[in-house]
Order: sequence, then structure tokens, then C-alpha cells
Amino acid sequence: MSSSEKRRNTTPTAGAPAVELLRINKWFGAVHANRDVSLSVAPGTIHGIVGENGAGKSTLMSILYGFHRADRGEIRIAGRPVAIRGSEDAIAAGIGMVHQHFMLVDTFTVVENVILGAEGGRLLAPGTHRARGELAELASEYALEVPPDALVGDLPVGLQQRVEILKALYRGAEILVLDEPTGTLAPQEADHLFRILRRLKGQGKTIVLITHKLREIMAVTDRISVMRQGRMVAHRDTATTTVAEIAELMVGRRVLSQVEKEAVKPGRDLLSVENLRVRDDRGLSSVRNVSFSVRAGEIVGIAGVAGNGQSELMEALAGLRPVVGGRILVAGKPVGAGGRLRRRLGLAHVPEDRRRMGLVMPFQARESAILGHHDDPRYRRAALFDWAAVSRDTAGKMDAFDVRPADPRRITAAFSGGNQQKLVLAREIERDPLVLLVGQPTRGVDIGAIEFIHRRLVAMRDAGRAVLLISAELDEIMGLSDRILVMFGGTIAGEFPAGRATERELGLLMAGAAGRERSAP
Amino acid sequence: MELLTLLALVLDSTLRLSAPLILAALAGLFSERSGIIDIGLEGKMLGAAFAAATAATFTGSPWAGLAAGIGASVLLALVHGYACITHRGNQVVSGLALNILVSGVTAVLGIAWFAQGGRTPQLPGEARFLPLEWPGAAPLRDVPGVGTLYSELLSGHNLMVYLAFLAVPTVAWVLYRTRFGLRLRAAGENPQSVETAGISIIALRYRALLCTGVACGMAGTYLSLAQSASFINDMTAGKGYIALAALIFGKWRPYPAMLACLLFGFLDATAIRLQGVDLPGVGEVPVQFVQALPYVLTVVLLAGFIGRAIPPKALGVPYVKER
Amino acid sequence: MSIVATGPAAGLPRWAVLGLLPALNLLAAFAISGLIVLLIGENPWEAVRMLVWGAFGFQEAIGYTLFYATNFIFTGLAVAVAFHCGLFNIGGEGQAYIGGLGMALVCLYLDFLPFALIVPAAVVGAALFGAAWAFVPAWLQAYRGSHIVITTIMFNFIAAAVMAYLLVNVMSRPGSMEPESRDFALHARLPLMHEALGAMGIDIAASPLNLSFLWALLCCAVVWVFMWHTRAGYRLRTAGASPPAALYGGISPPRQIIVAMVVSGALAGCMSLNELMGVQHRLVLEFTAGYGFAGIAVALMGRGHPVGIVLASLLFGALYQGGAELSFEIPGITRDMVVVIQGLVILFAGALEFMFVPAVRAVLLRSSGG
Amino acid sequence: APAVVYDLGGKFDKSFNEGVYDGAAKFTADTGIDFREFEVQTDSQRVQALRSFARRGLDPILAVGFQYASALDKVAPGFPDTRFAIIDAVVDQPNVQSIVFKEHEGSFVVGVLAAMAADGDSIGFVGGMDVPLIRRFACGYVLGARHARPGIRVFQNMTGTTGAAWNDPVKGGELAKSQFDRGASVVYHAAGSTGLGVLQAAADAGRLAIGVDSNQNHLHPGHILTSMLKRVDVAAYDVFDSARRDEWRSGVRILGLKENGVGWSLDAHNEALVTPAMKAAADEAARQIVSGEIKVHDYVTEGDCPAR
Ligand SMILES: Nc1ncnc2c1ncn2[C@@H]1O[C@H](COP(=O)(O)OP(=O)(O)OP(=O)(O)O)[C@@H](O)[C@H]1O
Ligand SMILES: Nc1ncnc2c1ncn2[C@@H]1O[C@H](COP(=O)(O)OP(=O)(O)OP(=O)(O)O)[C@@H](O)[C@H]1O
Ligand SMILES: [Mg+2]
Ligand SMILES: [Mg+2]
Repeated sequence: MSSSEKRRNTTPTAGAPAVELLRINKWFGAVHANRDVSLSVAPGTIHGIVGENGAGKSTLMSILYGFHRADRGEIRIAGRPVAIRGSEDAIAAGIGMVHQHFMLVDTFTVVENVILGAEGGRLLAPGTHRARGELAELASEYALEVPPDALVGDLPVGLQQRVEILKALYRGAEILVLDEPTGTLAPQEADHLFRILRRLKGQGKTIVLITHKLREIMAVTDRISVMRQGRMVAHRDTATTTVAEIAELMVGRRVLSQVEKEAVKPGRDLLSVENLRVRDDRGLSSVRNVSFSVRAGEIVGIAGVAGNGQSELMEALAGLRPVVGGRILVAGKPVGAGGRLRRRLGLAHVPEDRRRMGLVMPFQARESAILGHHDDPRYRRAALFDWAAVSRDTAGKMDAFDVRPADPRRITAAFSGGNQQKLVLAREIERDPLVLLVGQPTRGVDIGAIEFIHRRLVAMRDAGRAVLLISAELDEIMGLSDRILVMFGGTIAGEFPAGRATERELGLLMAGAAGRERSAP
Repeated sequence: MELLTLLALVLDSTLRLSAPLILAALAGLFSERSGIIDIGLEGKMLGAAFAAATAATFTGSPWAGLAAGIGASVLLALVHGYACITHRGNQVVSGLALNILVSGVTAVLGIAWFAQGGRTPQLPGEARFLPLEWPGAAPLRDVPGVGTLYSELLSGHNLMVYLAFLAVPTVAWVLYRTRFGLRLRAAGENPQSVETAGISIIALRYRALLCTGVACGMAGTYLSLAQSASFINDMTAGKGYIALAALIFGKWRPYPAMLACLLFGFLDATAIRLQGVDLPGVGEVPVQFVQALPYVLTVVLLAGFIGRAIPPKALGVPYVKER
Repeated sequence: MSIVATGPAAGLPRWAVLGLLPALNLLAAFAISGLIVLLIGENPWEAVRMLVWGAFGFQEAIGYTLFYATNFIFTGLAVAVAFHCGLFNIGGEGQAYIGGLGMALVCLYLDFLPFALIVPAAVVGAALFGAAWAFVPAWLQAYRGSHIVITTIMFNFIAAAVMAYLLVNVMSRPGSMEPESRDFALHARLPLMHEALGAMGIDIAASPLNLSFLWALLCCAVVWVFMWHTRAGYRLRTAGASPPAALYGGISPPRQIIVAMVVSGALAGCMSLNELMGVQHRLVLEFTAGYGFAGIAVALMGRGHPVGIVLASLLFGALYQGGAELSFEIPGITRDMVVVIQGLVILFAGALEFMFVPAVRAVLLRSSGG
Repeated sequence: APAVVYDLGGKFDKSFNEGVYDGAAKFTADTGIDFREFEVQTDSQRVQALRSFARRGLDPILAVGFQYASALDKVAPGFPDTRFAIIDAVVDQPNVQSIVFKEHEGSFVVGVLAAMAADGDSIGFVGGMDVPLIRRFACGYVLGARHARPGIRVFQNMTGTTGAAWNDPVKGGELAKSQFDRGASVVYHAAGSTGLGVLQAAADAGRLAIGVDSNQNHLHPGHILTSMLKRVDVAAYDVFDSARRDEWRSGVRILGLKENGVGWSLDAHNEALVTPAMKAAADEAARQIVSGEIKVHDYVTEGDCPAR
């Protein structure tokens, strides 16, 4: 009997909150991730949860979804206490969750992923058939179109996320939890997601939304709860609060959403790219004759919808992807194949996907902190590593970038997403390179950290370094860049000096509308 | 001897040699597709072979033997599960430990019960799975071509051989057409996704190991009740590892795995025929080279034609919720 | 992978993980073995006493225990090195076998060299041939994607065939019943420990323990330094833990695969020094006797860390030697019974290593009032 | 008290270790004198086993199998007052008695029987591993067969290259089956437990097989033509008994047909298979070998076999 038969057994008792968490406590070994956390979510509303990295948001939601067990505390759904021992209980209670890291089987088709656990019968055929029908319905009902027979692994993140939502709805979820859903989405995709959420709310569903992007929170939520260091520190009605207030509640101090920076005084070209041509993993050409340069003392931002060649461009520049044609020069010198010479020439790279590339999860932090620079004589005494020196060096970087906990020997995987990101940035920026390539520098990072990271990037620029920034966050691009390049279909579709571009224009170019002729000389 | 008959005879022994490999490989498939490395096929086969022979000796019925064989193998599979699933122990160590344990236990019990150095007594025909003659096989034997193929290849194998080859489509069907199969494949790729879908990984993997036990039990029984007439110490002689190799060779999929097993069987059968044969020009090939041939060819094929084998993503990773 | 922090035992104090748990596991293993001993009508206490006494009770016993341990150290290290690069080297058996060939060639055909030269030459021969035998599967894995587990299994069989051919048709000693080479010249043998120490005036009981034991310990130290204190080791572990990260860090995973396997094969090859150059003094069939496979269990039980591997090797050595004495003293307990006990120990101390974690954690928490 | 150390095969190998065990057991039955025994697990235990028995004052100590040669050579000098004996190898020490068998002579005779029993034009041989000792069996067998029927074909197969080759009845069965398929009517095995598969295959195929070492006729009555006997049991008994009667001598004892050290078995299980003519021929061949008219080539001492 699959859980889809046990759906909708929670008829809300009038007025009772859809979800109620009472004095939840959770330890991970010594880490007290949730301390007496209480939360109440009204039915038919969108409820936002914000907090710094490591504040305990994901943990709390994992507990609600039965993925972790609370050490203490009570959970009430629609007013009646429920024991959630595992996800099956959560599903039975009408809870669905879209995790920070998707819970999908890449080698399965969309349909297979959706029916997994709700197959409705011992044989697949009937269930699959029914699922197709229902998917079509849901698709039209909530604008959740996905190709049902595509392999999930081949889908862009945006669509993968829809699959996650479909999974939840297919199981008849009344309460939908989304953990940093927009972390990896392009603006358009994010907007689409919010349209979907509003519709769901319209249908009377209750939604809990975790995000670090306060603009989004203000835009879609009805109520906001703030967490800090495992505690629930405040609840606000969205209507009556401001970004500044929320930010301050989160970090415990004022934060500026916009870094101020004085006018650009660019110098010589530090990074120049000439007719670069690159192929993607499938062998299709994904960067077509791209030429541009980044000068000393400027930040160049590349805007674009995921999958238009920015990632491949970045990898090619970093030496992670073979160059089919064209030249790359760092400080006027042509770079060889591979990344090592480039590093020596002063090119640093903060990869988009830090979990896969930027860090080595099972390593101690100090070991991850020298990745790519392990040949540096500073880390050695004669031929051997001087771990004491490495530890000191790492500790220094951790302080500088406020990585928590600042323990060089902690296993990398045990840091929260945001802190992992800071570790990578620390490693690359602290070496003060000539040219810095950054991909999605603030993905999954809390605003406190965002502000901090932005400041560091600007500081580099002011110190006369060249920064090339790729981000799906339009306002990050617009806020930081001195020049903005828009990439579409593997080519540079347009170029704007800072400030002269409106979000709308950029959006259009990114979407491939309007022609090259707009691009400034 | 004219070529077709020779071929027929080689293929004939190919079938006999690959049958146990196929059963064992399918057994491994269940376990590994669910994310549990099974290097213990060898031990499970050996245990099953012993249990089957013992039961058949006491009851005189091959069916009792089969039941006992499956029982023993399932028991071992569950121990493996207890170590690897319940206690998240190292799956390779567990498999090796069971292999060693079984080779010892079978000998100890064998000596205690039969006092023949761990061997079981020779079984009479009615206590074994004997070749089944198909209707009209005898008369057709002398019809060249079709007749030979029919009588040598199709007819005249024991029940277990036919079972082995029937098992392949069955397993494929379970794997790709049933709920259990879907969850099994998911468990091996991304256990979290299964857990978050409200299914207990633990229960699922135990069920997978049950299937492993059953298939391996049949493989072991085949050795002592069909292919030979008694249990002999360490009679698996490395077949468990070969089956594992075949499974990987077949990229953890039923039909390709079967083909790999057939390949091993065929190469082995050919090697048997090539011994002591003078090759034109070369003269007589040293027997050791002939014996090494199957393994060399396997490597060559693997390097030359079969590309990368990508294992189930979660294979060998103990499942931990608090990742 | 830090030695204690990870795994289900995470969070437990070091002494509990490295001391208490293994002790409990061994206890459990012996408890079960005891039951079986009881079943076959012998006295369990007596058996355990014999086992321990047989392994450590007198000088000769200790000698034998260390002698067996030497084999396990080599094969265990071999498996561990490959493992840190994410490779599962099942081929230790074949690599040791072929390593033996390399060593034997030196001892048989270069024996015009003086002792001082022939020993290093033999070490090189063993390591070189072992490495070469591991190189092919490594290359196939790195550049053709052929699964290392299959290829190494196959190479074990191929090694057996090659050696059988050579020993029967090429290197065999005329008039001998078994395929074996002629004996090594006297100066082409490793001094036994009691001879060596005897020469220094320290005298201990005779045993096959020989100088290769020291070489094994040296290898442990070298591997430890290599793995965690050199750049080469860092590259190797990075490639093993995350190929994309390695690529990002300017490390080529394929090259690391080759390095890891070559080092692994060289270590495995050195096992022959102990067995052949130390004791048998000639090349014989199947001297590897399954040590290559046991090395897998040794490496994993030793958590891939040299210190752990030495401990695991001591345990296995003790089981082999103590087991022999056991079946010697108590005829009722056959060698097969000893195999059973060995299996149980590996099962409990290796695969079920975490069985008592929940209990221990509970107790510790309660006592610390957590 | 006397002691036995068995070879890796173990004392119940249905072959020569077991033969020794039978002999020793008979000795105990006859004299009431008990004996100690040990089965080695690895090569490295051989020295250890011999030494600890000697240290415990056991005497005589019988080592089974050529693999003990070098070990005994090391140990014997250390215990000059202990009487050692070794089967299947020659160890030149004052306190060691070496017992070797002329398996080639026994094989020659069963070769004669096989050739005469064959209704087709070919017979077969399945060995365990391709090692000199087994080639000695094979060579004698072929020579015997050709002696009876000059033109006869003899298929020869070896099972494998690892220790498993002695424990692989499945492979043994396949090898025998392939020889039967190729027309062999009789297959002789020298392959330890693997041979059981050969005998089984003969029974399943309704053909004939020849056992080895101990009398295996009873395993498949009507399908086992005969067994090439290697009287290790007698040898073992003699070692113990001569020592008991202080008639033990060091030096080499070579046991061939003359000394009844090897032979062939004829009993209720196979008398139907052996025609008077065959018996006569076998006995004649045996006589000629004993009298020296026929000298059977010994592969081990003389190297490669004249008959291919
Ligand atoms: N499985 C785990 N094992 C050990 N510690 C953990 C585990 N998961 C989370 N933690 C710790 O618990 C604390 C809360 O983590 P959590 O992931 O809930 O934070 P978060 O608010 O989701 O952070 P982010 O915004 O970066 O996602 C952090 O200190 C984290 O290091
Ligand atoms: N990543 C690792 N995995 C496994 N063991 C490790 C790792 N790093 C270090 N070790 C082991 O941990 C122990 C301590 O390592 P190390 O010498 O780096 O510590 P340390 O020198 O005390 O640290 P520090 O240099 O910060 O003082 C050594 O046995 C080392 O081999
Ligand atoms: Mg989180
Ligand atoms: Mg240090």
C-alpha cells in the first residue's frame, strides 16, 4: 500500500495552525542545531524562514519532514499532535518537501521519480499511466510543465525543482516546505516558481519557504520567522516589516544590501579573451567566438540564463575545459593548457559548484584550504607538508572570512553550505590574485555573508585587480559590476556600462529577445 | 569430428558452465543494485552447495536439497545485511569474512557428519537434478545440423540449467516492471530519495539481500546436486568472483550480465577443447597459456569494446541519514 | 578521512573508538567461537588459552606471529594505498606472485653480486615486478575505463598461469617432483632474525621471522609520510576523494590512478621477500597462499592507516600462528575449525565493528549525564 | 609414539594423505599404539610442525608429500635421535628414510588395461596441475596404452594452474566429458578431488574411468575400470612397525611393482569389466616390468616423455 492511499487524512480543525512546532531541540554530536525552536504557520499562507548559515533552518525542516528526529519537542499538524518518525509519517500528514539538495534519481525519468514511493500497486504500468494523467493535470493547474519521459539528470535545475514540487503534490501534500528553492535558479525561473507558489496558496495549500534572498521573502511571504544560532528570535508580518529590520534581526547588526564603491579607474587588460570557442560535455559548441577583456581595477559581470555558455566559458578560462579555438591571456601572457600555469600567472577561480569542485568533502578543512595551492612552499618544510603551518594559515583565512566553526581540522563536509562557500572564497581571495573568476559567489549564503563577500570583491577591484563575475542574481551583477556582458546562446548578446542597464533590458537580452545591434561598442 | 558437432559440443558445455555463473551474477545484481557490494557470492554458493548436498544425502530428494541450499544462502545473506545494513559495517570486509567463515564451517560440519574430510557422500541419481531428454532428441541426434543442435544444445540439460536461463527474463521483469524493482534501483542510486519518499531503505535492502540469497542458493545447489554428485571442499573454485566480474562486465544489467557469463563459459569450454591441440604454425600451445586464455580475452574485450562501467552511485556507501 | 572522527562511531572519544570497541568486538568473536568449540566437545577456555599462548606465549611463537604479520603488513598497505585513491585492488595476490618472480630472478641469476648488493637488488626486483603487474590494470582503468576489480581479478588468474608455466617449463629444478626453482645461493637469502640478533650477541628462539619484517615496518612509516605529509600523497587522496576537485586543483585523476596502483603493486610484491627470500629460499607455486586477499580485510580493519594496519596484521598473524598451535595441542580442533575462528574474528572485528557503538554511546552519555 | 604430518590436501583427500591415515590407523588397531597427526595450512607451517613433534619426543615422524623435502632437510639435523620418514621425495640425511613410488609403472599397467577396454580409437587422461609428478603418471599411462595398442590416441588435459585445480570436480567433469565427446572410452585421472568429477562424468556418460592412489572402484561400480594403487598405507604401516621392532633403516626405499608399492585393483566392483584377456595382458606387462624386460620411462628423473 503506497502512501498515496493515505493522503489527505488531515482535515484542518477550524482556525488551528496548519503546522505547529513546539520547543524543538536537536543536537548533532556537540552541535546544538535547534534550541527550543517554536513555530506556528497559519493555513493557506506562505511563511518565510530566514537566518544565517548554520542557523538551523534546514535542520528544523528536516525534523518536520521526519528526515531527522528531534531530540525534544512536539509537532502539531492542523491542531493535532503527530509523531513523525520518518518521511512516511510526514507524507501521511500531508507534508511535502523540496530539499536544498534535490532528492531525485538522476538515472530515472520524471515519471519514475514522481511515482517512486507512490506507485499505487505492485506493478509499475498502471501507476505510471495514472501518473502521466495527473502530471498533465497538475501541469496545467499550476503551470508545472515538465517532459514526463526525460531523464531527470538531463534536465536543468529549474525543471528538476519542478519535479520535486510535482512529487510532493502528487502525494497530495497540503503543506509544502521549500529549502532555498531559488538558490540555483535563474531570475526567470525564480519568478515562475513564485507564480506557482502563489497559485498553490490560492488553492489553499500552506507553504514554508526558506531563503537567503530578502527581496523574495518580502515579495511572496505573508509572515516571516527569523532564526539565529539555533534559536527562533523573531516573527514578523511581512506587510509591517522591512528588509533592513529582517536583516538586522538575522545578523544582529545593520547590514547594507548595497555595497557603495567609488568610480572605476580601470588600468591595463589583466584578462583578455580572443575569439574563444569551447564545447560542452555533449560536444556541442557552447561558447562561440567570444572576445572581451577585463581590466585592472574593474569588475565585469556576465549575466545570462543558466545553460547559455557562461559556465563553459568560466571553466575554459580556469583551464578545466579544453579550448577549441581562440586565445586567453593573463596580464598579457598566453596561458597554457590546464590550470597550473594560470595559477602561477595570478589567476584564481571560485567554481560555481563548490561541493563537487571547490572542496574535498571528506578532507579536513585545512586540507581543502590548500587545494590547488598544495605546491606552495609555504606549506612545506623541505619535502613534507608542515601541517602546523597549514593549520595556522587556514585558521587565519577562516578568521578573515568568518568561517564558523573556525576549526582547521574539522571535516569539510561538516560545515554548513554557506561556510563551505566562504572557505573557498577565503582560499582564492586571500592569495590576492591578479585576476579572479567567481561563479555564483553568494549562492546559498546568508545576507551577512553576502555583504561581506561583496565588500571583499570590491576591495579587490579597488586594489587594482580584475574580477570576472558570473551570477544568476541580476541585482548582484548590477550591484557589483562596472561593466555587464549578457550571454545568450554562447555569444555575447550585449554589453552595458554599469548603471546604464535596466533589469528589463538585461532580462530581454538574456531571454534572447532584441538583437545584437543594441550592444554598445 | 566435423565442425558443427564440435561447435554444438562446445556450446553445450558452455551452457553447463555458465548456468551457475548466471544465477550467481543475478544474485549479485539484486544486492549491488540496492547499493550493497556483494563480494560474498563465493561463500554463499559454497554454503548452499554444502547444505544442498547434505540435505539431499539425508532425504534423498534434490528438492529438499534445493530448499536447504537456498535456506543456507539466505541465512548468510541476512548476516551480510545485519553487518552492512543494520550496523553499516564495511561491505567488502563482511563479504570476505563470510567467504572465509563458510569455507571453514562447511569443512568442520562435513567432517563431523560424514567423516570424509568435509566431503559429502556420493549422491545416487534420484537425489540429483539429472539431464532431461527432450522428446525426439535421441532420433534427431544423428540428423546433421538442426538435429545435433536440438539434441545437444536444447535437450539434455538438467532442470537447474533451464531455471538459470529462465531467471534472467524474470529478474529483468522484476527490476524494470515492478514497484520493488523501481525502489531497488533508486536505493542503489540515491537512497535519500527513497527515504524521503517514505520508504525504509533498511527494509528494502534486506529484501534485496533475500533475493540475492535465493538466487545464490540455486547457484550453489547446482554445483553439488546437478553438475557434480557431492559437495567437495571449496568446490566453488572462484566462481563467485567470476560471477561478480560478469556482473560488472554487464554493467549491473540482467541480460548483459548473462551474456558476460555465457562469454566466460564459452571461453572456458573452448580452452578445454584447445588443450593439447596442435595449432597450425604455432605447434602445441603450452597448457597454461590455454588456461589463461579466457582471462586474457576478458581483459582485452573489456579494454577494447566494453566502455566504462558506471556502478550504482550509492554502491558500497553505508547509508547514513545524518549525512 | 581523519582516523577517528568519521563513520557511525563519530563523536565517541578516541579511547573508546580505538580501544574499547575493538576489544568488545574481539570478545564477541571469541564468545561465538567458544560456543562452536563447545559444540565439538572441547573446552573453550582451554582453546582460547592455547590460541593466545600459541601466538604470544613463547619466543618462537612470537617469532612466527610476527613472521605472518609481515606478509599481512605488505598486502594490507598495498590495498590501503590503492583505496585512498578510490581504487579497489583485488589483485594483491597476483602482484605478490609476480613480485616473487622479480625477486627470484635477481636471487637466481644475479647471485654473482655480493650480499650487500643482492638484497637491495631483490627488493627492487620484487617491487618492480609487482608494480608492473599492477600497472596494466591501472592503465586500463585510467585511460580505457576498464573496471579495476575485474581486471585485477583476471590478472590474478593470469599470474597463476604465467608462474605455473615458468616453474614447470623454464625455471624448474631438474629431478624435482614439484615445480620449484633451485635454492637461492646462501648469500642471496635474507638473514633470519635470530641469526641476525645472534650475531649481535642477543639470542632469541629460532623462527622464520627475518629482516624483511623491519623493511615492512619501514614501509609503514614511508606510506604514512607519503600519504599524509607529502604532496604526492595529497594529490593521490584528493583524486580518490573527489575527481572533479582534483581536476580543479590541477591534479590529473588518471595519473593518480597509475601512481596509486604502481605503489600498491610494489608493496604487494615485497611480500615475496618475506616468504621466499626469507624462508623458502626458492621460488615455489602459490607461495602467496591468500595473503593478498586477506590484505583487503587487514587494510579496511586498519582504517587504511599504517598504524591500524600494523595492529590488524598482528591480529591476523596471531590468528594464523595461534591457530596452528591450537590445532596442534588440541587434536579435536582441526585446521578448519581455526579457519572458522579466523572468519568470525574478521566478521566481528571488521564488518561488525560498529555493533556495540549504540550501547557504548548510551553508556558514555549516561555516565557523562549528556 | 609415532606421528604423521599431512600435506596441504589434508588427511581425507581420498588420495595419498588418506592412504597414509588408513595405514596409521591400521597400525594403531593392530598394536594399540596411538599416533599424533597434524595437517598443515600453509607452507610455512611445515618446519614448525616437524620441529614441535620432534621436540615433544615423538618418533618416528612421517612426513607426507614431496613438499616436505626442504623442510625436513632443515629440521632433521637438529634432532639426530629422532627417526624421520618422508613419502614422495628423497631427503639425504642420516636419520631420514625416503620413500618414493614408481607411479609410472602402475600407470603403465592401467594404460594397458585402458587401451584394451577401449572400444573406440582413443582414451583420455585428466591431471590436476601440470607438474612433473603428474606428467610422470601421464607418461607411464600413455606408454602402457601404446604398448597394448600402438596406434591409440590419448587425450591429455590438465585442470588448472592454482591450488583449486585439485578441488574442482566440476571442471574435472567437464574435461572428462569433453574427452568422452571426442570419443575417448576410458579416462584415467590423477587429480585428487577433481578426479571425483571425472569418475562421476564417466558414470553419467556410461563410459569408463580409472581411479588413482587408493582403490576407488566402489565409487561407481560398473563404471570404474580399475584404480592405480599407490600403497602409501602399506608404506606408512611399515615405517611405524619397523620402528616399533627397531628394524627401521634410513636411506631411500623405492617402491614399484616389484615391491608391491604400486599396482592395480581388481575386486567385486570391477571384475565384470576386466576380461580374462585384459587381466592376462596386465599381469604380463607387470611381470615384464618387474623382470626388467620393460623399462618404463620416468618423467621426473629423465625429463620429457618419449610418447606424445
Ligand atoms: N548532518 C549533520 N551532522 C552534523 N552537523 C550538522 C549536520 N547538519 C547540520 N549540522 C550543523 O547544524 C547546524 C545547522 O545546520 P543547518 O544546515 O540547519 O543550517 P542552515 O540554517 O540550513 O544553514 P544554511 O543556510 O547554510 O543552509 C550547523 O552548525 C551545521 O554545521
Ligand atoms: N586526512 C587525514 N586522514 C587520516 N589521517 C590523517 C589525516 N591528516 C592527518 N592524519 C593523521 O593524523 C595524525 C596527526 O596528523 P598531523 O601530523 O597532520 O597532525 P598534527 O601535526 O598534530 O596537526 P598540526 O600540524 O595542526 O599540529 C597523524 O597520524 C596523521 O597521519
Ligand atoms: Mg540549509
Ligand atoms: Mg604536524
